[in-house]
Amino acid sequence: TTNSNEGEETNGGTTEGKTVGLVVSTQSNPFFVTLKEGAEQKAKDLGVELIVLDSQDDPAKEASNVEDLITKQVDLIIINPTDSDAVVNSVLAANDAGIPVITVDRASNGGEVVSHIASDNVAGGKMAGEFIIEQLGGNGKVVELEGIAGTSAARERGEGFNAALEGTGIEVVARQTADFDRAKGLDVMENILQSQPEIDAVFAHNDEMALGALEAIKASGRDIIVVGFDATDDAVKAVEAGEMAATVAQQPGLMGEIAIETALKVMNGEQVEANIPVELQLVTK
Amino acid sequence: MKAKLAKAKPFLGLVLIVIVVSILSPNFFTKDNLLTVLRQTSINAIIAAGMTFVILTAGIDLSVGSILGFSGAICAYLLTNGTNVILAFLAAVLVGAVFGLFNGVVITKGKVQPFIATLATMILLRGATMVFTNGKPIAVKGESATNTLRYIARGEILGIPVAVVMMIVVFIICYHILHNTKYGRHVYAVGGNEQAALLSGVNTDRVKMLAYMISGILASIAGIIVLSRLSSAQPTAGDGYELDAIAAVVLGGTSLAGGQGMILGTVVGAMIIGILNNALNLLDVQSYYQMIVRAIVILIAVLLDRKDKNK
Amino acid sequence: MKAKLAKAKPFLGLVLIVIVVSILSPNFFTKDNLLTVLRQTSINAIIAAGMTFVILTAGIDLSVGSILGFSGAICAYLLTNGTNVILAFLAAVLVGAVFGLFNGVVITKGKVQPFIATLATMILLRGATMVFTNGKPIAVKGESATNTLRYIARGEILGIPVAVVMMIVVFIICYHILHNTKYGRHVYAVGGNEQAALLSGVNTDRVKMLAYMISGILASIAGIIVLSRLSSAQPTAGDGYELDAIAAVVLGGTSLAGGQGMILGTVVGAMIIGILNNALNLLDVQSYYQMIVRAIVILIAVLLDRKDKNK
Amino acid sequence: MGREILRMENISKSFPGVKALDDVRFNAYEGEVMALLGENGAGKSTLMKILSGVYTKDTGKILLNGKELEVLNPKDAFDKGIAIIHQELNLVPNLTVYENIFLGREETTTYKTLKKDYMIKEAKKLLDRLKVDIDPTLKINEISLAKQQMVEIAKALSLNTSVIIMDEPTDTLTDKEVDILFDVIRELKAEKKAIVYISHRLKEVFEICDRVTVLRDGKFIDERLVSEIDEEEIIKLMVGRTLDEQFPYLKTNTSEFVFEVKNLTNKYVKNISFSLKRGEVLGISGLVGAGRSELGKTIFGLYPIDEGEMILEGKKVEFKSPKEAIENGIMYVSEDRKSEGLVLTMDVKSNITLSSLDKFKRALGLDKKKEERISEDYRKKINIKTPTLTQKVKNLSGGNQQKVAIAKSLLTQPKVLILDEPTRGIDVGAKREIYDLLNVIKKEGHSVIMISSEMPEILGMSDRIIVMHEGKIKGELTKEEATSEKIMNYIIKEEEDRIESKIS
Ligand SMILES: Nc1ncnc2c1ncn2[C@@H]1O[C@H](COP(=O)(O)OP(=O)(O)OP(=O)(O)O)[C@@H](O)[C@H]1O
Ligand SMILES: Nc1ncnc2c1ncn2[C@@H]1O[C@H](COP(=O)(O)OP(=O)(O)OP(=O)(O)O)[C@@H](O)[C@H]1O
Ligand SMILES: O[C@@H]1[C@H](O)[C@H](O)CO[C@H]1O
Ligand SMILES: [Mg+2]
Ligand SMILES: [Mg+2]
Repeated sequence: TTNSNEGEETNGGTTEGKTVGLVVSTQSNPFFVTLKEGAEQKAKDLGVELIVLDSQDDPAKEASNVEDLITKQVDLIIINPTDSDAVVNSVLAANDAGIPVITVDRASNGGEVVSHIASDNVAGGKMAGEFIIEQLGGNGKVVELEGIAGTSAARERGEGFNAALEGTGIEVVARQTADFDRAKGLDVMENILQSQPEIDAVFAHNDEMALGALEAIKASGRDIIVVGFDATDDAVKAVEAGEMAATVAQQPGLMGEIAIETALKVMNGEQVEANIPVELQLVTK
Repeated sequence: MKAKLAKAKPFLGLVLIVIVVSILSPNFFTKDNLLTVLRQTSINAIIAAGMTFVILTAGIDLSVGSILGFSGAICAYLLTNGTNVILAFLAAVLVGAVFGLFNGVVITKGKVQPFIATLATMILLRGATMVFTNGKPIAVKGESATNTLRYIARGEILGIPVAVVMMIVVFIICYHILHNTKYGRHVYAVGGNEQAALLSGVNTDRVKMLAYMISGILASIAGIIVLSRLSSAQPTAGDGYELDAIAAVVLGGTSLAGGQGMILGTVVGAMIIGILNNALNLLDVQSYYQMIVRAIVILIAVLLDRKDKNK
Repeated sequence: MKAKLAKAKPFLGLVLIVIVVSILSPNFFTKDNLLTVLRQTSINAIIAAGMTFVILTAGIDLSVGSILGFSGAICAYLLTNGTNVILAFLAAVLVGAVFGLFNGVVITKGKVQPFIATLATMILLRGATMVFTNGKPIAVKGESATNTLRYIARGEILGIPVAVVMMIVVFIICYHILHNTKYGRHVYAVGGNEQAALLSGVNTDRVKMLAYMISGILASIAGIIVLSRLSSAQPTAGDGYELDAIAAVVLGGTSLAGGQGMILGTVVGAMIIGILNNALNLLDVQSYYQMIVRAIVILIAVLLDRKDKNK
Repeated sequence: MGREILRMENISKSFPGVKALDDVRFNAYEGEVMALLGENGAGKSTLMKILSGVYTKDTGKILLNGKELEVLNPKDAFDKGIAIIHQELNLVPNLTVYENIFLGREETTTYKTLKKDYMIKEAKKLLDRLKVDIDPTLKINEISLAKQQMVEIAKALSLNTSVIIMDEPTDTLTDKEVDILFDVIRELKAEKKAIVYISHRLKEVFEICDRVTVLRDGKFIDERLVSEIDEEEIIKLMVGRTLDEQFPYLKTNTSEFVFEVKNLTNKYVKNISFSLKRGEVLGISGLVGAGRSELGKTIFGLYPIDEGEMILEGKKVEFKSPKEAIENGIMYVSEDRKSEGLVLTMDVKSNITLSSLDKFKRALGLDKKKEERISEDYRKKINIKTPTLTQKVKNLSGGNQQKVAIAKSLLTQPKVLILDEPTRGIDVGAKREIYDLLNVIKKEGHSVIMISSEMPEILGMSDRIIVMHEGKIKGELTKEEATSEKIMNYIIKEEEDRIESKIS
């Protein structure tokens, strides 16, 4: 199991009157809620004023949010982009206004970013793939439940996962989207169970879908390995209960914490790493 | 009722879809799969049943998805805190009724257009659900609670899934109300010509308020089914469901202008949507192409219906 | 026009919001921020302008978000492949016009309810965008293209952001069409009483087809602005925008029943939505509570309007 | 003399820009019919809407059987014994006849389910009393306007109230139904009901009413016994001056044919042939359901033609839509102004110019000044009573709405104008004005096809008369030959033939 605390205390310098803006891609997904909470907690501990804005998964809304933070003349902006390309203009706008930018979870493909804090989605997908290969002994039939079409997370996790399976005896018998949504994960899995007599494992691009699929599999009474992504509380419990085989932990809370710490350093004029990786971990029983 | 179902709007479309899918996928026309489709459809169908009342009065209810989410969250919270299952369910339904009534009051007494009024409720309740759940799912705990939920999700009555039985009961009641009671008559009258209904002594405000209340109640019942299917209340549960429900109603031949339509058409409309979703999964159509196929099938279904009508 | 703006529906609500926000947030009533709000609002406002035509004919257009996304993708693709900027923009607008017309034809010739017809187009084009972009954003490359896009996103004409100028031009043209041309008169007539319009010699089908075409064209223009703001075409761009656009129109006092309303009301409606979004950010209202506040403010705005009317 | 049942005193009511009623009083008596007369816009309907709970009065009081009462809403009105047949139809188009008749007071069983069969039976009885042959299970939008009106009457009668208000009930009816209605009214009188009867057909007033109350410009003018007054005096009370001859027939001497219809056949009409001379008014008479409106609409391009042809000024024409018909100089004014004639949500000016916007086109947009000027001309010419040209049409009185519809058609300057029940709901003065307009049209060398169920109008204004029955032409009469008996003979003969063939 993982625990997501312990970023080393960085103190000193004045936090007095400093305001940091955090633009999160969505607040309707537990993953990002946890990320935000990590940041909030850390900001409180360090006495930084934090403004959190929600982009509702819409890059245009994200651009507006960044504009509004520029208007508010915050001291630093942390962006968790909805999309790496779409965020570039916002980063540039912040650059123009002389406000430093830190990105979390997803990178920006342009502009000046002082630090990027993330785990690698492609690597995570690969990790899940390798776990399944190992569990199935290199042979078998798997189902891939994809995230919302067109999102970077869906794309990159799929990419890593499929790259891992390449050249093995594992075949993806169904690849369907369930929009990162638990209820849809259940429906789609039910349907796939009807059409596929043989399924050995399921990889879902996030835990929400994995948990939905799990309900369907439990009801069918079939024996199928389920691997998710995110390590949300519910998923970790399911892993502990032996219902889910594994989930790839991105430690969103830790990402949020590190983001604030890094922000503080930047505001205090300290040097920071351009890339701060957050360990991916495979959570298994 | 059977004859009427055949008269229901895109019936031909439904039959065609069933035939085509049965040919394409050997897994489709099996008892198990058909029950799966029905179980999946039950949620949208129940919401759409309520939506039918609202649309018949020439209104619209965008808040159903949020009502579903909010009442599900309340219910999960109560269950997790050990409240008796029946009480928790009643609380959920009460939430649906209250916010349905709220819609109705804003629309009739506040004279706000239904679209705006229910849009406001939709946003309001989604926000309330987020605040209430803190953006995270509430997993239901407790033996008796989880057992009851499992029964709704997976149990059967005479071989028919419980959720499907609930759906059938809802439709029988709605059919009865719309076609055999005074209130049903008034729903049609208000949608057909509100002025005439008013001048005939129909309490048009009351008719509309009740319609929104019915819609809210059925949305919350759908919320209980969603909750039981997942054993947990998702903060985003029901998001976007209003579109599917409205689509089922309109696909079923009910006019958004009000006054014209049938609840049986709604069944057909919901079935078309449900079967499509199931079939596209069974046929493992790639997700991008699913959208295209879905759009085309919907268009063909309504156009077929129209041709049928012109004869 | 000024007097009419004051008559426009929830004008009082807008004024009140501006006053309250100005008091609460010192950053709000500054030239820079007001221009920011306008720039942010321009996208929704332009879509809503087209939606006003459609709603005035008693229709609805759910496909605007997908048209925005698809035409943006086409435009980005062409730009990235070195097509001349003007041509790429024209292609985008053509896409909007073609699919708008497609909606119009299905609705008038196919006699399909607007809700269903445009829902199908919405799903269809979202799928097409996914297939076309392979689900990945298309980042625009090339000096001249990026420069032009940057100009639209960040440039100014006489101190006013380009996107805002575009919005103003769109509204002046739409106002002119609706209030000073034969076509505009026919739009109102068709929405007010289609049969009477037909018997008065109005080519009602043509009027409706054009309305959907205008809506499509304006959605694609909004698509160009979104594209330029992001320098990249997102496969999901525009998702859900139809709701904001419809809300702006209806908030602006235009009746979904058709025939009644004003394009100036739409400006006010879009402004209310835009200012709210901006203000809630400036006031650092937490995202979940933002929804609740937004809902309540919308309700108050329409209710104020109503009270105002009753006097 | 009947006992006074109803008394309204000092009633005033204002709408924005209009004082519709100004200190009006009004009585109704047991077993009597009180006519309520006045020009279009005089305030008749408004007064009755106050009485029936549709509008709330600004001032004044209402006494029923000597007791003061407040009428809160329509339901309250009929609960307290006041029923009304509104001037405009108020039926739900998608509900059936019986459902409409029982709307708001459906009969239910102890289990709260509808007693459908019972209500159908009762509806049938009510309709039988009105001697109309309507299947109670048909939807309202499947029956003709006249039959809809009979349904409205049946609905009001079924309430069994002590006061029954009829606001222009005969407006959409032909003589046959009017006679039936009068029989029913006589029965109601015998049952000691008080009846309020609004009409612009003064002949009817003398036939069925006992007293008249006259309003002018929202003010009470007088209450008189019918037996003590004559038509001329009533008109004088209504209009404030005397009118000369009601039908100012103008003979034109032309022989040139402008429009010919040959063997026109479609879903609605069979084998219709006639020709129309320049400057001629061709009247079309017939019973309700004769297919006259359908003939008009078929010519107008609204319904497809299966067989036959139309020749306009020597050229064969075919219209795929009303737009094409209008462009070719043929215009049709619907009998149903509310659902086909006007866009009620638009203002007076926009309705008048709706069919002729090309006339106001200029480089960029419309010439609104010119539009205003010309609309104003028409407003004056046919005396449309409205506070401004920008008033919404739905706020005009019924008769004034009709005038707007006619103004719209005149503005297109048609070669052939088809008027379907053109004076429906129009007051005596305005009727006269419209007849004068007919003469102007004739003089300008244009022609009119006038569909009308009002026999005097047909006889008084037509150069020639065609009689239709069941979609076919049954006879043609010149002005000189025509009498109401001859017209009825054509129809009755048909009816008898039909009944005979049914029996055999
Ligand atoms: N809802 C309304 N809003 C504004 N003005 C109105 C409204 N209803 C009636 N009026 C005005 O009140 C006056 C009286 O109208 P009313 O309908 O009572 O006339 P009427 O005597 O019944 O005429 P008609 O013979 O044409 O039916 C008219 O000037 C009319 O325009
Ligand atoms: N909507 C409809 N659907 C089916 N039949 C209709 C419809 N409207 C009219 N009809 C039928 O068409 C025929 C002619 O209609 P209508 O009564 O309008 O004729 P008319 O001679 O113009 O009578 P009037 O103008 O006096 O009412 C009738 O048999 C009528 O029942
Ligand atoms: O990384 C996140 C989370 O996995 C979430 O569950 C879906 O969106 C992705 O971008
Ligand atoms: Mg009247
Ligand atoms: Mg007729």
